[in-house]
Amino acid sequence: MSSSVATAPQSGAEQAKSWRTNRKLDQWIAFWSVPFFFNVFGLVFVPLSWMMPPRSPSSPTPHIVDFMHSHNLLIACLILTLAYGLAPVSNALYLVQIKRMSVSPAFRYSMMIGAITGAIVGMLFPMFCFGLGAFRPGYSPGVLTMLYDFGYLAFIGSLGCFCVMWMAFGLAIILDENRILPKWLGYYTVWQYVTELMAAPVWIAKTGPFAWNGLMTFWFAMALYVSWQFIVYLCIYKTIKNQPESELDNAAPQPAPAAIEVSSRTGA
Amino acid sequence: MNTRGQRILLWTAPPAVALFVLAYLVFPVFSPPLSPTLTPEQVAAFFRSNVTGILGVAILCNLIACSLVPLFAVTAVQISRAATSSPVLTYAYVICVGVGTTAFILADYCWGMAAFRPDRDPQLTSLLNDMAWFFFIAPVGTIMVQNLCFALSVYLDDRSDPIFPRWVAHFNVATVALLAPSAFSILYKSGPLAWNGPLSFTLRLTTFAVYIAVMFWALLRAVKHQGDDRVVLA
Amino acid sequence: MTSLIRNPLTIVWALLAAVTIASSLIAVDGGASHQINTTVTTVVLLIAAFKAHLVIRYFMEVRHAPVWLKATTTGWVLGLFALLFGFYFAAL
Amino acid sequence: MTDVAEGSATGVDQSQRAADTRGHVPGEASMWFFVVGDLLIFAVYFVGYMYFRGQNHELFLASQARLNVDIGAINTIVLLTSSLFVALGTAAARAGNTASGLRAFWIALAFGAAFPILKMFEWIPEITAGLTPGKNLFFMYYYVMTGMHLCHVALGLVIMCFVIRNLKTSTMPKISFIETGATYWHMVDVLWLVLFALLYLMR
Repeated sequence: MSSSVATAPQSGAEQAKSWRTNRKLDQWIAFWSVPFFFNVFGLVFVPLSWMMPPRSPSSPTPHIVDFMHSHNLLIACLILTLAYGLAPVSNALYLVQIKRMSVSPAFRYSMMIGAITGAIVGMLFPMFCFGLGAFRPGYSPGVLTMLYDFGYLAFIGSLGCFCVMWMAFGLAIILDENRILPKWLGYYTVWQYVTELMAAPVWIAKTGPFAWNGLMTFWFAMALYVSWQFIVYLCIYKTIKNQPESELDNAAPQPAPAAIEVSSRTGA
Repeated sequence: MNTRGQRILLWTAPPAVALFVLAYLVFPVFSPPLSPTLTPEQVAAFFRSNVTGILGVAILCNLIACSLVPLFAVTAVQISRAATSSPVLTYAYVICVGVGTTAFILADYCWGMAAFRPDRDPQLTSLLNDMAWFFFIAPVGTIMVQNLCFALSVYLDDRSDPIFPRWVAHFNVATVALLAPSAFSILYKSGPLAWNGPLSFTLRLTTFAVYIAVMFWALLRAVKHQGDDRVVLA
Repeated sequence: MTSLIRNPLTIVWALLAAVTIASSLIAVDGGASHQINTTVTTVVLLIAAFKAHLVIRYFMEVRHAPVWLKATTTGWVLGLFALLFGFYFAAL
Repeated sequence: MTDVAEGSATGVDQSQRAADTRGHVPGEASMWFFVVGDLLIFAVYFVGYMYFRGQNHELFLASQARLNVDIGAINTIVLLTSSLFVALGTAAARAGNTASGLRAFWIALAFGAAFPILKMFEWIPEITAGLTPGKNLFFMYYYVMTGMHLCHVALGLVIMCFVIRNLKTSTMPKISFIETGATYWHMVDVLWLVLFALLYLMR
């Protein structure tokens, strides 16, 4: 958490002035916490616990039991428990941009509710399923297999809340008339929505390309998702950077003095 | 826009807190907190002999689970008043409240479910109990970010007459440090960091209680001073 | 009415409908025994590629579009069917 | 990426100014970003299907034999006809003939709406006969691909309703919006043509 705050000066330094006086400091701190969070997320899931790439749904019970007993799952669970609060911050960044658009507040409210439900069913709950298995080695293989299934299915097969999030986000971009984010990003987000549809068969298939570790449902969807997420953050970065200072919330209440301040700042 | 609505919402907090204290005092699982080292059979026996108390508190908490939300909602309004460039902190705060509250509800469900059919396979009762403790003690990530968002909004608020005194922000940062240890209850089954240990259980609940009290006071004061000040609606 | 019939779009549609029926008949007659049948597959896939090309060119009006769009869509059709044929024949 | 974004800025004006000039991108240029992307996503599915089919020809052939080719062929004709009327309607609207454009879009909508209904006549007997997505890999591909396509059809029908409303209510219909909707609908058509060949016809 502290390192997320510590990265903030970078963005300030880029602007070649004291970061403390940057009027968009709140947005920059929130912005730079996101790469930090996603790196932690990736490190925990892949090299630390090898939860990802997903293990096979049809692996034999002894393998599942061995995996569910690995101590690293507990450490992964601990790190995520400490860091998962940053996921709402990343969603808050989208919401801020939707607020600047010419669309109804209903879009950001839908997205907000999607973000709340998504963080629980897509992150906290599956995480704890894995953690619980490792926490008490005495569970019977039946219970461990259930936790394993529950964890992976909730993690990869949680669809609806993300559907509503990306739908609201994509539609807001497409309908927006203030040109806050580029139109093609809206259409790109609709693809992202399609990847959620693609993941639905994980609830049925136990082997092959449609299982939760399959070529189509995991690898292909993941390739689309990761590139999308990356590009969205580049766009968000650009749009925060390009937001004129006169449009900022903290410039509005005192129009006259703020205008002077802004002009003196940009001059310096 | 006057602040009567905010004050009404704020004053729903004391009765809610009273109910939470009552729930805490009569909850058999907390007196003393169940040890993580119990075997599934011991846990099942415990639930069999305390059905009434556990179910009663589970029902009560099911009803009052969200009753601190108005307090957090008023906090969100006050965060959005701070002179920051965007509502990003308000949004992050609101989402965090939603996630944290849901985690608490899930904990309550798990305990209720374990007591609903106490003659279930002990393995499953024990699993429900473990899951409930996980959801109750461990997920501090959101409340930490929540308090950091609040603190940040106070620090970044450079108006001459600040909404909150600086020390409230310092206090929020301190609670982050004090709450963090309970995440480690995932790793330990005994000692101070286990879920019934002084750091994970006592410190966490005490910090939370003090935090609610301080925030209640600070919010009352902030709302009183808000007067006719414009409320930025997120 | 005559203008509708002489319209190039209608002619394209008639062609598309005709080859659709033709390819269905080829598949049902030629592949009735449900054995691997490379002739049927080749004909049917070529017809599909041709139909996709026609729809893109005429209905989607890529005919009049800039070169980059023509290249992208034609590349899609050619690349997709090349891969489909490749994987089909490689696995025989 | 930036090219596409800039293209969208000019695309709207351009389409209204000179619709028939050479080098005209139908509809909003950013919409083509979506269309090409969607074509690529489906292409990955098609190629994946062909690869896994190659692993187990017998299973795929035997499962394919249980599909209803007749409804598939009828649905192809239905979509093609719908596409034809969308294309005619777009041309009419562009030529300023709003009334006949509107009529063409109504006919297109009727044909388009027939597609999901026919699809249900196909799916429901299959599912009740036990041919569910969990039966084997062929049926998984079949339901996932036709299901995803059906979602596209549903979205296309919604877009078509908006196009009709646009033609009905405004004296100066937005040609670029009509073209955008039409492009999307034709894309749905193209995807079905390939799906039909892969799932129903090839041996």
